[in-house]
Amino acid sequence: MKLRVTVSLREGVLDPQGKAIGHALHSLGFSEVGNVRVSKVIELDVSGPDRAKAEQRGREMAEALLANLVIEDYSVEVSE
Amino acid sequence: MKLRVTVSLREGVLDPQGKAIGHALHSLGFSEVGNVRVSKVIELDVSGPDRAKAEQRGREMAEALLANLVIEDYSVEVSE
Amino acid sequence: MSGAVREVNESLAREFGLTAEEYGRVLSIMGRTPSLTELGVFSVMWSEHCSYKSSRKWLRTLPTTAPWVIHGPGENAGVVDIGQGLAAIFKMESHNHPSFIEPYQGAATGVGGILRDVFTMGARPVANLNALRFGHPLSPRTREIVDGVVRGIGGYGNCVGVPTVGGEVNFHPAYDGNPLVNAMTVGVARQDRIFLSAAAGIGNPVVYVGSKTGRDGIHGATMSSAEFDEHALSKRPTVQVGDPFVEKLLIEACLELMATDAIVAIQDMGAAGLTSSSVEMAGKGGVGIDLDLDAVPQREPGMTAYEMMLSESQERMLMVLKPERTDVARAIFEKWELDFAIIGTLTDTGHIVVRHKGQVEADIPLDPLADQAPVYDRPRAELTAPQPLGEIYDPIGLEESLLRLVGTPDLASRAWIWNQYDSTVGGQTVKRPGGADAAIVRVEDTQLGLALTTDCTPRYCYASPARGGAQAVAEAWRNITATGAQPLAVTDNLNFGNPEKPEIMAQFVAAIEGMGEACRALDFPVVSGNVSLYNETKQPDGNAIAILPTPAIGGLGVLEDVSRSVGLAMPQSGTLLLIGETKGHLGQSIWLREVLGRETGEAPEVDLAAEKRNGDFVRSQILAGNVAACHDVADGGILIAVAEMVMAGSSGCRLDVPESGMRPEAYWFGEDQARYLLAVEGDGAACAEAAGKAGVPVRVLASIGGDSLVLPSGATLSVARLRTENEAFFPKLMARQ
Amino acid sequence: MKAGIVVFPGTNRERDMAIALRSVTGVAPVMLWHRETSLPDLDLIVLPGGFSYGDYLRCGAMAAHSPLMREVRDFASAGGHILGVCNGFQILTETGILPGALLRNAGLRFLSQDCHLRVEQADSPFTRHWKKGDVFRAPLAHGDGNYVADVATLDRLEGDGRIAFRYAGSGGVVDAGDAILNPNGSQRAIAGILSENGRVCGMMPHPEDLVDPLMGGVDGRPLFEGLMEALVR
Ligand SMILES: Nc1ncnc2c1ncn2[C@@H]1O[C@H](COP(=O)(O)OP(=O)(O)O)[C@@H](O)[C@H]1O
Ligand SMILES: [Mg+2]
Repeated sequence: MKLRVTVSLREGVLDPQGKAIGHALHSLGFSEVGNVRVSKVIELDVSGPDRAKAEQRGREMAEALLANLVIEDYSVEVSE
Repeated sequence: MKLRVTVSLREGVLDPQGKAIGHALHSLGFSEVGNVRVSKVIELDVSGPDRAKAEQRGREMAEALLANLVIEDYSVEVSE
Repeated sequence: MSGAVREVNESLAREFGLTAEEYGRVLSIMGRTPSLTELGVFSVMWSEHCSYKSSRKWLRTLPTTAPWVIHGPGENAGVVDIGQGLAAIFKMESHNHPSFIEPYQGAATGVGGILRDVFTMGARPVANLNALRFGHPLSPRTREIVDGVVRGIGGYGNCVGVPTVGGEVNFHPAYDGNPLVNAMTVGVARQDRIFLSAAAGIGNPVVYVGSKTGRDGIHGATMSSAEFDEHALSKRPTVQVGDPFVEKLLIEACLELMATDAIVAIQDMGAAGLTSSSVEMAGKGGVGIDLDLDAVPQREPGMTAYEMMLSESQERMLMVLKPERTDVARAIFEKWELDFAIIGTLTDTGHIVVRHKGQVEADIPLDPLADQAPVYDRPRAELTAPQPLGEIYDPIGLEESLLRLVGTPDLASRAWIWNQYDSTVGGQTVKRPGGADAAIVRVEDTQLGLALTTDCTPRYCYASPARGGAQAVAEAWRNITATGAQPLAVTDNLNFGNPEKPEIMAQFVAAIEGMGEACRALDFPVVSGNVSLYNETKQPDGNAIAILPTPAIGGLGVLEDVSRSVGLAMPQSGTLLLIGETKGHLGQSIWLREVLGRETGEAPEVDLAAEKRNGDFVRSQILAGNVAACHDVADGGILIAVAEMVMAGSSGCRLDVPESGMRPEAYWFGEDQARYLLAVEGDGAACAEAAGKAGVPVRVLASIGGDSLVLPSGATLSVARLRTENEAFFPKLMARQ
Repeated sequence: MKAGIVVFPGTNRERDMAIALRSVTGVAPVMLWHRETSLPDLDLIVLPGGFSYGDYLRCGAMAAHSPLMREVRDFASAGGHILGVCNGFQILTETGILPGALLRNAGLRFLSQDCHLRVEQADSPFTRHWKKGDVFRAPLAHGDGNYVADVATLDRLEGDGRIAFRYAGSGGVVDAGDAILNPNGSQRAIAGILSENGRVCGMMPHPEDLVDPLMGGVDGRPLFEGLMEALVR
């Protein structure tokens, strides 16, 4: 099974990366670009039989390590 | 419209961050975790009428700036 | 009032941190119920952080002047004359609470804030230091906090390109729930190009530059209420995120503008952002100020006046410009791709008037806001004496003690930390971390050197706050002296618990008295600083435990000829001399704690006359070229100091047996003050004779050479063995999950 | 020798580089702002260290698109000499002037320490004052210095003698698998490489920060002395 944990900055938290990328895209002529946000996706191969359980474990991993809940939110998807 | 450009290290390029996360998850007791890969997701608000065009521009942004094709692959999704 | 769904009354004022009495004062100043924004302004300006209401009375007792002091406390940072028309500008500031909540960003924004205090005065920042106190190494969050704080300091400092050259680290359970992150920045400016914050010139434009304003860190302490304005405030982040890239641009843009004559006054937006910067600039200049918040660059839609006035978004500055020069300024900030907005003007009203969307959101008379700010003389308890020292015995012997001590958290090699800090950027770092008792940075294009250090021994301060305060100053002075530099001035960061507790207030006052005494005796005035109170950890039983009293001292000294400075690495040959008197003081020593497991006894005595005499002698010997290496004797006593020299120089020595009748552990690990080790050529007779003439106690301690430290017993410890013990702690701590 | 140093927003070692060049050549280099669209007459262009654009996307990625980089590329094609150090090396790989890429350090931490470099190719304008096999010390200070390229590229670099420097022990031992000897995990312990014509050099460590005995040594000087000799006219 594959877990996909997406970790992004909470709304309202400054995203210096996104800001800089937006700026760079503008100077390259991509003038249609507005707000840019950068997130991280962590894809994990996991063994185990059951989707619900895997998702639950994914949440536990996010809370324990993958996301910094003070400034980040996360979401978990299971596939395969 | 929203563009979502996912940039990940190419297969075969060692991902030290993924390795470290896998290691840390193991020591936290998540023994079911196998391979771990970390990617970047760049979400862009873009103006413009048409999905196909937006996707095309997304590819251009990826090739021009967002991904380094020597080591990275990318994919583009459009939503809304 | 837009955004305000809560009624302004005494209960809201208390939520904002004002007392009933203080709120009464607000009512009498305003002559009416204040608006929400006005209440916000009062509450932050009268907060402990901005008003120094518990500490002001005592800070005033510190010596702050000397012929070389150009600006003492009261400006963004202290300014001292370093010769050749140049000035060193420096300050230290805490970011303790944010670093506990979010270690990386808390520490990073701490570095960003102190950098701004320094370059806002016209200085190019040339060095950063950091004084860190963490909880017990085995406490649950310590590892994570150490990791985040170190990454954060490096992440910010490395990116802005200011070398991080020094600092200090302690571990103690008293910091478990409240680590201390004190950051210091030192900059250099021309004396005729120093910028102050007093606004002047009615009608002059007030200009905002840097990053956009978001809802970062608004009123963290007081904002528990999501009901305040449901949609806008529900997800209020109180953690500020730093953007060191923008800070770097801001430094360059400000320095470029400062080379013109456009600036009348300038001030960084630090704590309480737009509020404190505008109120302070206008207040200092005795003028009024009108702000138009519609012009403020905003990162998020729908921000209220209250939010904008209290936002602590990072990397922003406020300036008053000469009206005819605004275009020059705008062009510079546009070149650096930074926001630039005229957001107000100076007035003759003596009020701060804040407009937003066509409404007056605040109108406050500035004089009473400043003059009637509360000042407290808080009650103090009698200080309790430390526990008696107790019986001394040595269960393990010198060799085993030495190996244990060099590996203990408070003495272990800090290389794991400083190897994450860029210490060479700028190309002026003469002594990097670990190379000397104080870091040495050359002033570019001159032969001048700055000697920089931070010092405090919290366990002494806890046992005896007055001695501890004096010792912190004395050690900073000694560390500077040990490089050959002339100590000039200090900045401080006074970290204490809750001042409303009489025993904490007593610690605070005693520590300041000790500091003041040492500063006077050593001609080492305080030119800037910061106070951080309420550093306590809530226990499960509801009680709060205070940190150890931690008056961190940042010291600055100068060398006229930086090539004369010495480090602490043991040379290949010669003689090691001990300067200063050894009485074998084991109270509060590291040996006592690590070997007998006790934190008992008095802190060591600080004899300021001996400090001065011994230090002046050591400096004169260094400047005369008679000294190959010098190291002060501090934590862990003589044997630790010797081992540190041996490890730094990869060169050993054979210790002479002491003639004193003292217990060996007291002699070798006692922490008497005012002592130095000098490595000199040959048999050291000339230096010893000079010491005798100067009335300075001196004895030959060791002959230098070989690749081992040979103890009086004949036991031999190789450099490699010592290093292995010394370097193990941090990697092991950080490898643990 | 006329040298120019390109300054991007966020560059922070341009002053170090200027000091090093001036101290060796006696001539102050010119500073070139990234937005300029033409180059003055130059013998050497230096891309210095720092955090161009905060290095927020990938190190050097945004700087690679600066207007002046177009000129720098043309300068390279025309046979000009370019030195890229640290962020400058990253920018050179991002523009494709040099092959490969620089990833996060294997240990995932910023590294600031002295390292030793072994000279692998002494026949270049950058290395001519050393002999092959010489070892010198240089400070390094980076978070992303882990050199990677595909095997074919690595083999080609090796075969063509385009590896300028490798990380080594103070005695010259190279061991790419040893975290101490090869601190950032670079493939084949590569610390610096040359372009096909040998006139462009990219390297991670900072020879410019070790050109003055006061700062702890002069190990970095031969690079600049060699360049001055090669580019004198
Ligand atoms: N402990 C102290 N000793 C001496 N001066 C201090 C101390 N604490 C604060 N100051 C001075 O009081 C002024 C205001 O301090 P602070 O509010 O921390 O400055 P900022 O507005 O830059 O954050 C500064 O000039 C500072 O140097
Ligand atoms: Mg300030």
